Amino acid sequence: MKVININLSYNSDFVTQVEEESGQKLNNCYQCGKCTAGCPYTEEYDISVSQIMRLTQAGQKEQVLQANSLWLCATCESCTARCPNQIDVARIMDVLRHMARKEGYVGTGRVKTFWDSFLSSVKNNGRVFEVGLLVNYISHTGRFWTDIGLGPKVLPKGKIHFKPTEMQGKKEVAKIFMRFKEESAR
Amino acid sequence: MPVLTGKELRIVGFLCNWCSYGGADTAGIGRFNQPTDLRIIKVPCSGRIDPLFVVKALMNGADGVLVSGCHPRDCHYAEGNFYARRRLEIMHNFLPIIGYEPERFEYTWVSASEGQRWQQVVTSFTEQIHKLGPAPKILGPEASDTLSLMQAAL
Amino acid sequence: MKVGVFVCHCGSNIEATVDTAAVAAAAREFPGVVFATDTMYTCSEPGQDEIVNAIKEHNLGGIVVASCTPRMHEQTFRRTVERAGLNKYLFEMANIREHVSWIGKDREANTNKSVDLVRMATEKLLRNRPLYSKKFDINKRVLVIGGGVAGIQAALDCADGGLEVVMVEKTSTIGGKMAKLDKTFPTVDCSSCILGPRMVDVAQHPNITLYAYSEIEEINGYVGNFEIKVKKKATYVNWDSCTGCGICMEKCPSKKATDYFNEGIGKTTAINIPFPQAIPKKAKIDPDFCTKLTKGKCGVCAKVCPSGCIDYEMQDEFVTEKVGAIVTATGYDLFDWSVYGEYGAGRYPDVITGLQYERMLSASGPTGGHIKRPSDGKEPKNIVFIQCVGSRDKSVGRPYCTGFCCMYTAKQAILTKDHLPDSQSYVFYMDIRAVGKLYDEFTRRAMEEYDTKYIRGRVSMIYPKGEKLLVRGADTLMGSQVEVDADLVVLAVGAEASAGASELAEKLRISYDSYGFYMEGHPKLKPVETNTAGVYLAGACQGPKDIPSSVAQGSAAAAKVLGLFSKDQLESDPQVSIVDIKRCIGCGKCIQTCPFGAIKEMEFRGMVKADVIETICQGCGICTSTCPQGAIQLQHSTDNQILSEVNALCQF
Amino acid sequence: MNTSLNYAYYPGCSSTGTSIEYDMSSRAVCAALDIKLTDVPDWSCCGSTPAHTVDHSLSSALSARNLDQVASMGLDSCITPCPSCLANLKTAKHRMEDEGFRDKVNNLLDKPANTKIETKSVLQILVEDYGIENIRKKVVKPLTGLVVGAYYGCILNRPAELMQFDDREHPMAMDNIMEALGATVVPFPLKVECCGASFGIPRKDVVMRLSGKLLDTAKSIGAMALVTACPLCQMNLDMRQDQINHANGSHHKIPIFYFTQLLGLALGLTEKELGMNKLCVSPRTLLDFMVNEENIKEKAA
Repeated sequence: MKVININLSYNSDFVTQVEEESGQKLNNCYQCGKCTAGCPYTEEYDISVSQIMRLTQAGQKEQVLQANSLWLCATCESCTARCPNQIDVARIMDVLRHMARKEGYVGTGRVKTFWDSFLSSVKNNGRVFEVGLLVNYISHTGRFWTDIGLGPKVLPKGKIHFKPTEMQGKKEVAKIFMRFKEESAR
Repeated sequence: MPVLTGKELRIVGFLCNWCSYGGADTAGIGRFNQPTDLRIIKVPCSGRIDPLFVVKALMNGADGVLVSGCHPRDCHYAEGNFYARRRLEIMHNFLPIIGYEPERFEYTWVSASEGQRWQQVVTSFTEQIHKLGPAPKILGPEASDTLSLMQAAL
Repeated sequence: MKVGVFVCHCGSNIEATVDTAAVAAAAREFPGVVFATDTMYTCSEPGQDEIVNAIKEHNLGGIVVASCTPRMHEQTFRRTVERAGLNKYLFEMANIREHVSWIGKDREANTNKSVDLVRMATEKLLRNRPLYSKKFDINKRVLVIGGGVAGIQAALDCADGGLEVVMVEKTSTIGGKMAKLDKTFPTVDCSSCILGPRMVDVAQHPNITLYAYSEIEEINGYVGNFEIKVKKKATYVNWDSCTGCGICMEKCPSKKATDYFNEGIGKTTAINIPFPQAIPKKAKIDPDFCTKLTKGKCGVCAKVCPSGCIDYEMQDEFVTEKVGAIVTATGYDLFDWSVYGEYGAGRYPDVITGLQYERMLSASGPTGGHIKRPSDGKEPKNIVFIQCVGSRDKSVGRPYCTGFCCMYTAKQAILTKDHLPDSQSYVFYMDIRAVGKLYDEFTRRAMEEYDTKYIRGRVSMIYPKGEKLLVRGADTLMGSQVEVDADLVVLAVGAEASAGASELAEKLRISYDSYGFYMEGHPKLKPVETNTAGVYLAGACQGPKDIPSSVAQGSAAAAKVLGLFSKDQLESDPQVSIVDIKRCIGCGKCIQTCPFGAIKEMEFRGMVKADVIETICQGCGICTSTCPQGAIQLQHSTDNQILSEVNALCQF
Repeated sequence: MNTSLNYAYYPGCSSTGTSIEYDMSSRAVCAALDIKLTDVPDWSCCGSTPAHTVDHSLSSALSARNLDQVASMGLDSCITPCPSCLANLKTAKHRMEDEGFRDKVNNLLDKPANTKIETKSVLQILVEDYGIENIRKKVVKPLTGLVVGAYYGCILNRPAELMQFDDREHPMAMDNIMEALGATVVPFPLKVECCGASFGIPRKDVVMRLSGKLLDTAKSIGAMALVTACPLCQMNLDMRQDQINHANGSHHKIPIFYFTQLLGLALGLTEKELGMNKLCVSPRTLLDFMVNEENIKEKAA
């Protein structure tokens, strides 16, 4: 097991950045574990949310940003709702995810790819075009669509359209993404 | 020694011995940092505070006056803070007439246990006074007129 | 007046951020000051001697000490100047520690501020006059409010010390929370076995008058002479003749009354004696459930009562008691845990509080000492204890640690194994607070000998799963989420100030903190005193406490009262108002405003004048700021003295 | 209701596809209760979960555009059936009260957006503005014999400070509506547990586990059906119920209704209007059962 030198490995910039972007005070966490206790995704996590809080508190940047957990959090707010110290844990997870993205940690690739596909669908159509989203996702992950079985179930119900719904404002929406890209490029 | 020029303004505090004075002690024991402008005068009860003390303080060069007593219904002498409040309210309304911004005076409640609250009160009131800057000085005959006016009013 | 000034370093407490030598130097320039110096520890013996010598050497008429808050050492230094032959009111203090050196690090500003404070003190001192106390008689009876273990201890110690004691208890029996406990930690000895005899002593002690089912209506007066109005709530039973035979209870047809003593586990009868060992063992009727009182029908108890003491017409009654001191021992209440939706907020019958569990464990309890699930009466196998429910939790406004839950949970886990050898107990905890003689050893026993499974983490959710309750928590040491299938969940619910604590404090004129717990005189040196002379604290009303500490405080409070009463007369505080006859126009405004009725009219050469009754005046000075003539002045806080302080500060 | 209710309506993307029956039934129910809905003109995606996982300003920008569209209608509030849209629209409004953040977001938009728009869920306005007692009065076909559990999902009431609706741990809005419609409501212990949300595609296993647990619980308390108020929850529990059974070796056949569908049914609307035929787990037998029960009851009376 890795031995961590507490003072040398403490990344204070990281801690400050998380606190600023989340508006939360990390020292308010006393590690009671109630967030982990209530998190429906703990079973999927490689690092439990309370340990993510602890590692962040301790400024262990790499270990935190590498965590798959960041990509498996569904922002269900159980942690935030029940924290005895009123810390918005879900928001901290969000912020960590943003950082991971910027620093190029992909974590659980599939989830990120799905989210990207979702957003590109929004970018192209102004709204989510479910079939388009799926096609895009499958082509990016290159994996056989495990939901193929749903086809016969859903198709006849007229729930799935093969053309996106039209909207005029879709250029506006596309521009939002463009500007965001430029912004974050700076 | 005059107030550290530029750094401090003159702020006088009248504090009830039973609650707020203790609150200020509690803040000290807790090492809750505060601005240094305030000078505290201890009184046995906020009910002991004659509104003229406040007026005279301002006229003699105070830039702000802070009065702090016990929470309503928590007076060591049963009803002192109630009398204080009534009198000081009247005085407060008169301040503009004699040329002082009403914001130069504040009446608040702090109990002996509320060190942190005291820190907040002092800090925000000091900021408030620094925003206003030094108070206008009333000198000479004008001063005594003003005073007698207030005496009559209160 | 020749004034001497002493500026204290207080070690480095002041010196670190205040240039005390410079302050002393500046003081030497003040009018009246003939001697000024800085000293290491002014309150120490050498420090005090320095003052005494200076007074003699420079024949000083008054002393200013710039050091800590007067709440700390004003008395000390007043005694010092007295030793040197000065009147003790020819002394002033400047608080340059709590109000200066401890609240900022700017040495220049602090030094400058200290100089100002010393100037203020000096200017006031120059206007001080010698004051002399009057002696007044005291009433050597003591009122104890609350009949829990702390109150009982205080009452018995006072009574054994020869004092007359009046005890007022809100409920219909004394014993408090301790009477509800089955066993006590860390000795696991039977609670009622140790408390029971003490309760009986209270009942039988010739010096103790007990008002049970009574409350404090009004408190007037001051140390040595309080006047208490006690409200005896209507019991609908004549207690003088009630023998506590309990026949009324057997026969009462309305059996759905809330059983407060048993914490709502089970029900009781509308007319009831809370428990067999109750003191006094008298019946009372719960008017909300008695059909005679609600619907005018029934009257069974009146028929069966052998001593005919049922009185449906009974009204609340008021009695007045005169005492010289008051011990407040009003204890605590349990936090209302229903705010925890994730724990079911009371929707699940098999999630109960620790105190309810105690009643279940108790042989005299509603289940006869058998542990049963409230839902189906079955014996539980897996029992989960959850700690810190309403403790150390900002989100419910209870950030403080209750302090005794860790211990009673360990005790309950041990007792559970004794009652149900096949059972398994689990304890969800954050930290184990076991600071006390044999406490940690006790919690270790719960784990080592009784195989209680301690799990380090909070619980996030409890929900029913078939017949069981699924408890989902975390084990932060394993770093994982854990689940327990529980048959019964016991919440270690924290303590909060007892209901009505703040209202009582206002009657007593003592202060309380933001949670409603009473403020002691000094956190270290006056743990059972309050800032109101003659009013003392015992037990959990000052903050959550376990039994040993409550008992210790009960005795401590009693010792304080006995000390106070060791003299036949008390010295009045001479800081009282006096009237300048020449100036007084007899308008009577002061008489109207005085909260204590300490001012009366008197006749002086055919004119009406105000006159202060010195032993009644409490020195608030409301009269002084009311008087249009400035004729009535509160000594030691006169207009001149206060204005001199103002002028010392504000001079352009 | 004397005062007629009038709202801007934001359908949300899934209304055009997988949750079309939620949209249909919401519109039908509101019409039946004389609640006037006007679609937000040319609405776009709110950004949903993916956007705020990328960046808060991007997420808020996507929502802000829609809030601005509402403002352009001259209204100061709007409603949506979808909790995810609700959360995003509310969050955007809230966060944009901060000047710095607002500028950041406006920089991403064509023109600065007016975001002073209150968003509520269809459920909330039915309970708070229309009122359950008024709903009760409108019931013509009570849901006799139906034993139902109400499942709210994770974000309809959380975080409480933001959503300002119902209880965060133990919401009752749908329970109360169902009770008013004549159904027997069994308390559902996992009201606010997450169903797996948007992981259906990238991490199906997660949904299998979490939604599986919900279905098992529903069965254990004897619920014949569940009502939901969230497209994702409904999709995971309904569309994927077979997959779940397959993955967990269970044999559930629990119809998963949108609460608006059952509400519409009780108000006497047709199954077609309510898109009953669009549910994957067929409610047929259950619907017939209810009709039958009602007849028996009437005969008895």
